Amino acid sequence: MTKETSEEQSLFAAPPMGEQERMVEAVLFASAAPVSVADLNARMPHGCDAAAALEHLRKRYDGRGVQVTKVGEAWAIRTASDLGFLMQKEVVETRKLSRAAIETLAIIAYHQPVTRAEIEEIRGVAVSRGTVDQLLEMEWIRFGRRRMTPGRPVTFVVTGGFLDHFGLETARDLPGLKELRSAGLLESRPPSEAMPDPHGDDGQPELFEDP
Amino acid sequence: MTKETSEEQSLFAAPPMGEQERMVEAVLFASAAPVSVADLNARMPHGCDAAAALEHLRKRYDGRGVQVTKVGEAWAIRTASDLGFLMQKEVVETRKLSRAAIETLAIIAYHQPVTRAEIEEIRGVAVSRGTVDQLLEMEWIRFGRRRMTPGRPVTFVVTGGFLDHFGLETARDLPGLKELRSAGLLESRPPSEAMPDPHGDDGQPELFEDP
Amino acid sequence: MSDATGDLLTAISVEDRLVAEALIVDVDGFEGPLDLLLSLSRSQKVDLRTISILTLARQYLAFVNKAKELRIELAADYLVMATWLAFLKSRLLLPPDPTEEGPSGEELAAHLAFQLERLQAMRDAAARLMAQDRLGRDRFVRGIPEQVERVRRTRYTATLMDLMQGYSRLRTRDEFRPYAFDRESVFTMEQALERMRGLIGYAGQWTEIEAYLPEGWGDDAVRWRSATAATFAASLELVKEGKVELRQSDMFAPIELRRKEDRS
Repeated sequence: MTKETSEEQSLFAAPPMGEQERMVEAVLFASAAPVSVADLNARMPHGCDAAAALEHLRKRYDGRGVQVTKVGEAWAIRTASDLGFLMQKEVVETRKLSRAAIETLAIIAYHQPVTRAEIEEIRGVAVSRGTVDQLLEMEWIRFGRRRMTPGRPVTFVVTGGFLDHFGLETARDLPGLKELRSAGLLESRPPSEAMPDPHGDDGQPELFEDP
Repeated sequence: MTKETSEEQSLFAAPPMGEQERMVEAVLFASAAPVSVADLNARMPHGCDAAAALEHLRKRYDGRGVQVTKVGEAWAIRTASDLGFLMQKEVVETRKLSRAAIETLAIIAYHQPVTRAEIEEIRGVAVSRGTVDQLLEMEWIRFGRRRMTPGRPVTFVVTGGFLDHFGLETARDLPGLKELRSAGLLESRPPSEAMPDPHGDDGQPELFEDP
Repeated sequence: MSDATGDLLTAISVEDRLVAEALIVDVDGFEGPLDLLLSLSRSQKVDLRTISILTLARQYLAFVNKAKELRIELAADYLVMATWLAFLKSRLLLPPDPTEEGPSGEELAAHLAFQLERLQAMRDAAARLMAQDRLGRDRFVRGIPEQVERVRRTRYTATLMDLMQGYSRLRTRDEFRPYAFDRESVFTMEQALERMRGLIGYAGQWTEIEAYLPEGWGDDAVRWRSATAATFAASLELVKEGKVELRQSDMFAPIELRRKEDRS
């Protein structure tokens, strides 16, 4: 639908913004998984503007016991993190991740898209199949585009589920990302080495792919 | 705990009511089952008054997309009943009306008001209840006046919705047999003169009732 | 113990030997040589950027030797790293050979320092990531999610054409019968031919073919048209048979017919 028709239709049909806000509220409350703006628009009556309603709703829940949070391109309601102590009953014991899995996850998150060889280069040891499988199974990582280098190796990127779990809006919000980048620690070579262009032909495309 | 000690402790320890409300909100949101006031009090810090916080929360959600509702002796957050439609994803399938339904509809349109017996006489077969129900449900036909004959049978007439759908101003705009013939819609040779004009005086009472 | 081993051991400082001994107990706890190097580097208590790779190499080699001394099996990659560090150590200690190709000892050392710093940075990042407000620990999802119900709704439709066709079908069903030509007003060529064969013998003179129309067919326009056509067609047939001649004096003038004289 083009912007024009959406506006045109909204003149006739779209419910008032307050109603749209209620609808977004109901849908987000009902869903355990984040809901995309497109999905919201599809479920709401014709002419609704879910993105605008979300903005209103987010403000309304500012400081409340539950929060309207953005997860990638989707939205979800989550309890405020300072109230986690009330939820002892709800804590689901997740499988304890091994140190290898945690490090591999962090490397994927900070270096994505990243190949298995690059992860091994950073950790200095082979990445076991089980570690990658576990992260894939948890839906915290997924396959990204193939690297356009010999052998066309697959890359790994983090998922919306990862962002949701760690309370991040986008992968750019990873803690300490800026510092790591400016320290040159997300490159494959030390900055002091006289490399003409660290982003050049070392096979690493832009740090983050478009979602 | 007596009322006195609870009040005494609240002077020191209980969080402000706004905080308590946040807590109730988070717990109700995250719990897998409705939560009783006793359970809320047990989970909240010492000196909290879950019942009062609940009352505040209930008012806060008044008119919102979700409601704080009592389920038996416990409390839960539920979708506002008027927004239940958002929890349904409608898949609309368009299908052609059955031949029986089209013929029945045509007879009603050309002969209205018409009784079931008359429809059956014209079609030469019994009219199934399902066919009439379907047309009634589609709001293309409705009940007309009862015929003033023995048994006072109900009659059927077409509706404004029918006229809308077929782009007619009145049922009189339906093409007559002669026009159908000239349009090549008749499958066999011209009918004999004995054939009544559908709009003519063929023994029906007033052809069209007032809407 | 051989002399060679003894020489090497004396080259290792007491401090390095203590470090190696402390680590040796934990050899299974390391995730490979890089992890071990990172642990060793902590003994230097300096920023990883200013670490002495030479010291680190010495400590690592001491560790490997100690392990050998204690007959502890080390994985191959630990030994590969030992070989590489021994090479690096020699590069760092000897004056650079201008004929030597490839990166200098300093460059190799810088890269190793970078690798260690990067691994440490990733470990710190992993720890910070795990300390985020996590779902299911600090933040919680809806406890009673509602299922989105899929409702299949069928919408029936029909067009005006469907309606009219349906009605026509009904109203014409009674009159419908198998196709049969209605002969009531039709005079066939066969009939005309039969009639003319009987009359042709008398046609010695030019006669308009209209005269051959059957009786009573000239009044009704439809019957007249049919009879005229059939008679004309029958005349042509007779011409073809060589029985009659036809002539027409002018356009639209009456067509005349007479018996053809038998020449034989």
